[in-house]
Amino acid sequence: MAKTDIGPPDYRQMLPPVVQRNYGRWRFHEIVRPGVLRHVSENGEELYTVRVGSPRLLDTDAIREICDLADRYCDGYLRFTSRHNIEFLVSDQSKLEPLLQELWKREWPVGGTGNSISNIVHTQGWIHCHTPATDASGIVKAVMDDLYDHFTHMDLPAKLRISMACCLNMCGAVHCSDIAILGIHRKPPYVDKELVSKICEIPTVVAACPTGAIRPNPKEKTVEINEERCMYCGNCYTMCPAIKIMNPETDGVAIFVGGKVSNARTAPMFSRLAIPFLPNNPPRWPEVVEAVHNIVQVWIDHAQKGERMGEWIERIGWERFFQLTGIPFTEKHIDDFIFSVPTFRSTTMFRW
Amino acid sequence: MAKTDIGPPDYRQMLPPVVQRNYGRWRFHEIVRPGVLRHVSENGEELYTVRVGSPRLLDTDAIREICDLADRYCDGYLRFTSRHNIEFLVSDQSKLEPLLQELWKREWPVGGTGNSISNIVHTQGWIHCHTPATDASGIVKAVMDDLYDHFTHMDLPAKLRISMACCLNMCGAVHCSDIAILGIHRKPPYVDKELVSKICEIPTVVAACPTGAIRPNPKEKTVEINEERCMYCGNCYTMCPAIKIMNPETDGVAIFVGGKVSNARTAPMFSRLAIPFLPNNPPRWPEVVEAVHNIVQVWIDHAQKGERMGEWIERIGWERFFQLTGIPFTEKHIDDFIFSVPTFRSTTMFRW
Amino acid sequence: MANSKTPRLDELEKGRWPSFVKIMKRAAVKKPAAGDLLKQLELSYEEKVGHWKHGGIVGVRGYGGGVIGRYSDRPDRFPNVKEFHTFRVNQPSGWFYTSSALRQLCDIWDKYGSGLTNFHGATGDIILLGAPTENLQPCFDELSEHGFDLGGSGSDLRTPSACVGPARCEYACVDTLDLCHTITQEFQNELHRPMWPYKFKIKISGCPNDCVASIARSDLSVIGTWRDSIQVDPQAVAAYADQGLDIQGEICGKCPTRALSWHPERKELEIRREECVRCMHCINKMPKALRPGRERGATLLIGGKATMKESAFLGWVIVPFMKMEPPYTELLDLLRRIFNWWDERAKNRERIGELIYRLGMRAFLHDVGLPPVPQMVARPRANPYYYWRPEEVRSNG
Amino acid sequence: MANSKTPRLDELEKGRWPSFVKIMKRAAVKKPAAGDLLKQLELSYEEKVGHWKHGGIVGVRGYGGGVIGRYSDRPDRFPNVKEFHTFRVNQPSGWFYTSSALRQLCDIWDKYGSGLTNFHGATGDIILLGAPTENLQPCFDELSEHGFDLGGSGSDLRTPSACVGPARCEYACVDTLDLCHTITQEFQNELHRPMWPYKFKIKISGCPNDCVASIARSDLSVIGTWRDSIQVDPQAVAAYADQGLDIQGEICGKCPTRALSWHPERKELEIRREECVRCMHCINKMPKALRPGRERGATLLIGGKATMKESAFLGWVIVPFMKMEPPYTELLDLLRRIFNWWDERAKNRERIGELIYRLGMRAFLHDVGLPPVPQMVARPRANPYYYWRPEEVRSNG
Amino acid sequence: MPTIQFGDVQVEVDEDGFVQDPKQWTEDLARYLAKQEEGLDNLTEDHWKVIHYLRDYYQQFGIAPMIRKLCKDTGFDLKYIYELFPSGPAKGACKLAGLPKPTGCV
Amino acid sequence: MPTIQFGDVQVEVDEDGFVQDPKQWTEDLARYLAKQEEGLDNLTEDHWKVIHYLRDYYQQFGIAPMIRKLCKDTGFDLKYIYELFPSGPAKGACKLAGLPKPTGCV
Ligand code: SRM
Ligand code: SRM
Ligand code: SRM
Ligand code: SRM
Ligand code: SF4
Ligand code: SF4
Ligand code: SF4
Ligand code: SF4
Ligand code: SF4
Ligand code: SF4
Ligand code: SF4
Ligand code: SF4
Repeated sequence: MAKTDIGPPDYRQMLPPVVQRNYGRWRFHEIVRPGVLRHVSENGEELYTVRVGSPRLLDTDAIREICDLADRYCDGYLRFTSRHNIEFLVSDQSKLEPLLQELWKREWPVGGTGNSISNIVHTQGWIHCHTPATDASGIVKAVMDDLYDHFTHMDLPAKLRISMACCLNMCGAVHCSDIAILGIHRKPPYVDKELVSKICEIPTVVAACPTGAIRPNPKEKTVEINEERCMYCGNCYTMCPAIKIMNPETDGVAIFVGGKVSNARTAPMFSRLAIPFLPNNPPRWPEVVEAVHNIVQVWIDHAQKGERMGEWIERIGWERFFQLTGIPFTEKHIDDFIFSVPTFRSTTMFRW
Repeated sequence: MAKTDIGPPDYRQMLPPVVQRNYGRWRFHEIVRPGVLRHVSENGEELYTVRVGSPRLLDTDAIREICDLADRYCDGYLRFTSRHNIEFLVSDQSKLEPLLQELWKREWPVGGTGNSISNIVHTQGWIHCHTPATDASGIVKAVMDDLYDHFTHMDLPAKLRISMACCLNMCGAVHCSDIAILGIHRKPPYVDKELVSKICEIPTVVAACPTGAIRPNPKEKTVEINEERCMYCGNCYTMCPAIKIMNPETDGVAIFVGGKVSNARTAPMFSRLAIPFLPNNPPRWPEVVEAVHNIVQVWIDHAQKGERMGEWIERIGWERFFQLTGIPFTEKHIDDFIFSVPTFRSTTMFRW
Repeated sequence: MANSKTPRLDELEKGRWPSFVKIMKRAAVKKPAAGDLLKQLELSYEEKVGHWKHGGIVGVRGYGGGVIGRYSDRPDRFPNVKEFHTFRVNQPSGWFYTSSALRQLCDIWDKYGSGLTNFHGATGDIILLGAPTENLQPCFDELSEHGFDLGGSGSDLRTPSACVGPARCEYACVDTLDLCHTITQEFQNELHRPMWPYKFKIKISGCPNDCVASIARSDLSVIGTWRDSIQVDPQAVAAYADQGLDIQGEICGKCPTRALSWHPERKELEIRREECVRCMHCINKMPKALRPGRERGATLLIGGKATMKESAFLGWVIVPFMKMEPPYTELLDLLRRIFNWWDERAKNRERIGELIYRLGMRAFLHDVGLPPVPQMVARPRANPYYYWRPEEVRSNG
Repeated sequence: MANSKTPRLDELEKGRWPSFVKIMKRAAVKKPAAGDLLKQLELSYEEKVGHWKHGGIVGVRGYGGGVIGRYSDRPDRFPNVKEFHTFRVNQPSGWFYTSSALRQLCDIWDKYGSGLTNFHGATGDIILLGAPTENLQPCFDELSEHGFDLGGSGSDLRTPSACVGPARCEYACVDTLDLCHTITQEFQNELHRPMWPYKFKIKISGCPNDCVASIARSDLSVIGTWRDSIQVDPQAVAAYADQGLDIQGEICGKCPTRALSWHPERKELEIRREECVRCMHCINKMPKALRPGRERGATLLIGGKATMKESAFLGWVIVPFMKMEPPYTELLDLLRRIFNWWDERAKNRERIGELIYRLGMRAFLHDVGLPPVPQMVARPRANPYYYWRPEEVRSNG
Repeated sequence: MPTIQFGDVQVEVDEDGFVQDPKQWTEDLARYLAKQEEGLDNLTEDHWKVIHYLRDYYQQFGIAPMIRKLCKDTGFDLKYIYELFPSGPAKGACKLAGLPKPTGCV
Repeated sequence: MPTIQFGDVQVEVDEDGFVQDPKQWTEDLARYLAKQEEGLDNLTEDHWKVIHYLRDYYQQFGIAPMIRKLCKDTGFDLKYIYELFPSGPAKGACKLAGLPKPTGCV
């Protein structure tokens, strides 16, 4: 039997020698060009990092390809980032240019640093998950194709972080992204009552509902859904296979905007609803691509230097954001969940 | 039988001629000296207003005294303000100085304009109400005696609006005041069970509790209070005479700060807990007087010109407010009611 | 002093602020009720506890509200305040009075009551403090005869109030006094005969300075505002600068949206109209030079209230702009729809703000027929729990 | 193209961003499972709906988590993905690898699985996408033999992760990698054997830039910070100015607390230490001139999570500053108390943030023994509903 | 506590004249209170309809109905109820019906 | 749906081997599953203690107990439960006890 509880490999074995030597002793960095960082340590040693966009879904051949490059240019060391980009760690400056050349030839995009869009954090979608309202990889590919130049150039007012989650579980943690793409359902789930009574824990299903839309029906040992109250989150489905929520006709995508995570300048913020629904239109989701493009472009055109999406919107006001982007404001934008009250406008200050 | 539904007297009959002539045609005003406003109309007419502090509790003799003054100096016209001050409406400038002289002789304080403290909006307390945790008039008198010079001088960084309510019903609407003085209970109410069953509507009592601390006891037709959950608001008492909440030993006063109502510069804000408890110490509540004095003084010493209490605190941060005032921060300051979450600190930005 | 009957209260005769104790003592000379009130209050000061019994439900014929019943819990010691009910008398709009009207009130109150009053109550009424049950009806009859009527109490429309407005303020964007009077007259039945789940308060301020604190203290708050540009008198601006006002620092620097630029060379103040959120700050600081725009009306906000029981709410914008001109039909109609919506759905003692929180702003706006606009929210929802009307989902396929 | 079996997915081979479809196609050549996955995905693209069955509970001996079970709902058409379970393999701290470690993984995965992976999962694990049930145990055995272990899944401690930290970042105020590794090792049992009410996530960032988004994505967020003054290299500041950086506008003007003053005459940057809230902005813009202070440690925040079910929370400060040095006893002890507190009280599937919201921050702090400090709140409560411990009321008399 | 004596029954009432023990209510008591409190010499069918409605509702739910409900279920508008009971539904009708004194919001 | 056949009973199970109709559970079935799924040749007293505890709890509350509760009420620590059921409480013990498949958080 296998050893258990050994834990992950010790990171120390994975660090390139230049890092081991300068661990905790870096002094500053600069962005040499889009996708290339230069870190300088206290004793003057240098480390070049080349950041490469990745689709995240990699086959073993792709990984071996990356390993080959690392062997050739980085003494066999590399890392991945918290947004799933690949980082080649070049300690020998002379190898930088050849690596970039080779990446260019192999069509690996170099970028994602500074005031650019980085990789879209995303999720499984139809590739592997059982609850998605849309696919993840396809939308990400289509959107990144469209925004490609903003990955390889640092021409944005500030960093732009897009995330994508294929259902309300939000494994892509889209809730604090400059732009969030979120798969949503729009119809209350169908309950296979007989099956519920057999294979589901009814109290668990009832407790799962954020809006209290599920009543137990103890007589028939099943549950009933109050369709007026259901907000289609799918949490009951997660708890019970006898509940169906996926619907090819009515599932689709919502766009949230203006979130951020860093504490730089302004506190972290949630992303907020911009577009309640866009249709699922595979393979390239043109409506989603266009909507994201529009928001990014309006931001580029109006934001001040250094202003993240949410900082910009908070400065100009949400009423102006809707006006500038041409996105219609609807009753759906008005919160009616637990913490709704603090989102209401309790002042006469607003723009026309 | 009396006529009903006639409504209040028509305000038009109450307006001095100068107001009737210039109704809606005022062009600007200035504060001639503390307590004296000069309004100038489009056609150049002038109206002097003399604002006089009032204890609000007036006997008919006091009203007649005011009427005499109005007759003598204002052609018989006067008004009261939304904060219960008296305003003499002087249309003849030559009568201004004599009026001020006479007010001075009669010891009516003139002030409350501009960057001063105005009258303390307050409530009935032990004078007339059945639910108070403290008296109102006594505290108001003691605090105003202390802050008197800030009423008659405009020497504050900005307006200072203090309100006082003798129980959580907050008839003084203290919830948006620069400084709020609030009577509070600190022990769960005592339930006279037998009486409850006779004279109270049990469902109403149960529904009254903001924290869900009241369970019906259908067997004995009474109610029970979960003492861990009770926050002593007294709402159950309001609904049911068989519940007792007043307690001479443990009732007292809390201080909230930093609220405002106007939309000038910043949106309206709630007052927030500064001091959870000060004892009921009649007749002059020295602890309360001292606490208010301290807060006002620290504000004066540190605020920028034009900064209301809440604006100042929001600029310097609440952690600094507690530090500067020397008020201890306790678990009570941390919200645990409905909208607690948005009051938590969700950023690493704070001062030490 | 040593054998004063009110040694504690006597302490409150000291100090410079007018003393309510002096006033009560004077009243006590004329009125036994005032005397007993003073003594009962002294007892409260001694024991640190109130001495009024719970509740009391008294009134005058034909009305369900307007009188607050109150009984002493020590009628043995203070027989003259055994019954000590108060009237809420509806004030004239803006709290303007002639001395003769006030004297009339005094005469009536000396006849039937304790001679003590509050000018005014926190809602805005004239409070006549303390009369025995048997005097209620005759006192009311005489008040009514002299043109006074009662204000609200109980689960009804509470007495509306308004800032001084156009009567004496250059900032007024709506005729607060007329509007307040009109609403009060229009809803006399709702004001006098409690019929609703709980109280409903209306307050009207002429501009965003909100001098009646309507946003915090009324279920429906009406606040004057404007849609066009602030009116500027350039000469007067220059004059302020000449007098040494720090326009850059004190005015432009505190404009919440940085809508103002000061050009010291030209002594010119530039206002970017589309950025101005009409906070009043610059106008407040330079009343001789700046005025609200010409296209005036009001913002309506709903739900303001104090802390009990779902916590305090500030009013929420539901109509960013409404013209406010007599006969105010649009507003009165909207009020009726709002009353009705609330009345049909609320639980007992549920303020409208609490009901909207419970059922969702969406439901409220939809049912009373107000279109959603971004001015209603500080920011849109951060959660994905929003409702799709079945017809929408069908059509969106 | 016309008779491609995946005409829809083929569209996603176009465009400049690396194509996952190309990758899947390549894998399909070697692995029937990858081929069937591609075809099933094409079906999803055609029908706009997923084709995986609900749930699946599979695993390896001795562990309760680490494998996500998945079954196709069309095993008739896609027999090779009938069973298509994924491994979550615990990444090394900071996602550093040697090529040989990666190759080893690839070899194992080619042997037992589909050859498809995610580098990485959203929590930070290496995701090995798709293996049949019978391969799970042997695959795990081999992973383990080569030094890899599984990450978390289910109601357990989830795989902690950390930003690159001191390994390559000059801003790191704590040793994120070491801390992450230590925590992971310390709580192996909690990570592999679900025993709690729900998942618990820990993420560690070296400074307030929070490059692992820990404040939004972890139940316990550790963020490096400092207590003393930012370290300034005056020459380097002047150099930035000389190079044309607009220090007044871009740095001082955007400091959230206006803690910075720029004196262009002297080319001097003044930092009012007590006003600085350590947002990192000025340091980010002038990394050659400014550095975090010397007295370093971390701020701890609790409760961060996504939207389900009581809505999303950002982490809440519970410890403004804690020294972070091996063996991290204070932190590990606190973690144990936190786990325990939550485990004893939470309902099924209640994240710790939701539990704290339900029971109140007061209860949490009290029970785990953390003193209340104003740094925990953006602002104090605005309501008067606070609790008095009976002993306090007695002593205050 | 004041009491009222009518016939040979002693009924405890509070200062406002509300019956303290709901069990003591009888139709006679209602008639007596009608005279004493509302100056009504006799109670019409409509009076009884309101009184019985209030009692039934109270017995079923333990609370007095909201005014809207009272009007809807009796079919009387509020003005008419004030005609029937000049002191209004709370102080007038509820008192005659022997319900506990309405509290709170006054 | 796959089925398992043991003796003359046909029992429907899902892909993971969880019994679909809880009513079909018998002690024999548990023994059979123990062998098939966990490789356990015989079930000790402690095994049965856990199994019966799970069934009782499920019958009473309609849900599986939380792990903490399971450990507390059986007196076994989690490590020991993994020794008893190598696949763990959910995949192992619950399955043998014939409970519905634990869902969700995986
Ligand atoms: C490599 C990585 C850490 C890791 O362990 O993997 C990283 C590395 C650096 N970050 Fe970061 N950040 C990384 C994810 C993040 C995230 C997390 C995320 O995006 O999910 C954030 C929070 C984003 C947000 O607020 O929503 C983040 C917010 C920052 C910021 C603050 C940006 C802001 O102004 O709001 C800085 C400062 C700066 O860029 O000036 C920063 C700065 C840096 C520096 C300059 C730090 C340094 O001195 O080495 C590194 C290079 C930045 C660059 O790309 O220009 N890093 N950084 C992550 C790269 C992700 C990627 O592939 O794009
Ligand atoms: C008389 C009165 C209206 C009435 O109908 O009774 C009134 C009258 C004026 N107010 Fe007011 N305000 C009156 C209550 C209020 C209130 C309500 C309250 O305090 O409960 C507020 C909101 C306070 C708050 O935000 O908490 C209020 C916030 C203002 C402001 C905004 C102050 C700020 O900067 O936040 C101004 C503008 C200013 O003073 O520059 C203002 C300005 C004015 C002006 C200058 C308007 C004018 O041009 O005539 C009047 C004289 C102000 C002065 O006293 O210096 N008035 N004013 C009220 C006097 C109350 C008193 O006796 O003190
Ligand atoms: C007289 C007055 C205080 C004063 O000294 O001025 C007053 C006095 C009482 N209020 Fe009030 N309220 C008075 C203005 C207010 C205000 C302020 C306002 O209207 O702007 C508020 C806060 C604003 C609001 O409505 O939210 C207020 C919020 C309450 C509440 C809590 C309501 C809530 O929803 O939170 C109660 C409790 C209740 O209604 O059962 C209450 C209840 C009461 C009662 C009837 C006591 C009770 O529990 O039944 C008090 C009678 C005292 C007495 O014996 O005379 N009173 N009450 C004010 C009315 C005078 C007038 O008509 O002008
Ligand atoms: C694989 C992964 C997405 C990805 O493509 O990267 C993932 C996949 C699933 N997540 Fe997740 N979550 C993943 C990271 C997250 C994150 C992000 C994070 O950890 O930073 C979140 C949001 C942060 C958070 O925890 O709040 C997340 C929030 C959820 C939730 C909602 C939890 C909540 O309290 O709101 C669920 C639902 C549940 O637990 O029942 C969920 C459930 C699921 C399940 C198990 C589906 C389910 O309903 O049972 C998904 C399995 C997909 C599959 O078949 O492979 N997943 N999940 C991520 C884990 C990979 C890894 O270990 O590295
Ligand atoms: S976001 Fe939803 S659909 Fe997507 S991987 Fe997570 S749980 Fe599955
Ligand atoms: S989908 Fe979500 S909101 Fe709808 S019933 Fe299920 S759990 Fe409730
Ligand atoms: S605040 Fe409370 S005690 Fe004071 S008057 Fe209002 S209800 Fe009475
Ligand atoms: S005093 Fe308030 S919190 Fe306490 S039981 Fe009564 S209603 Fe509930
Ligand atoms: S609210 Fe505006 S209009 Fe009314 S008195 Fe105050 S400043 Fe004047
Ligand atoms: S009114 Fe307020 S927002 Fe408008 S310009 Fe003046 S200060 Fe700025
Ligand atoms: S969080 Fe801070 S320490 Fe960690 S990588 Fe980002 S900038 Fe560097
Ligand atoms: S770190 Fe942030 S708060 Fe501190 S001085 Fe720099 S910009 Fe200002």
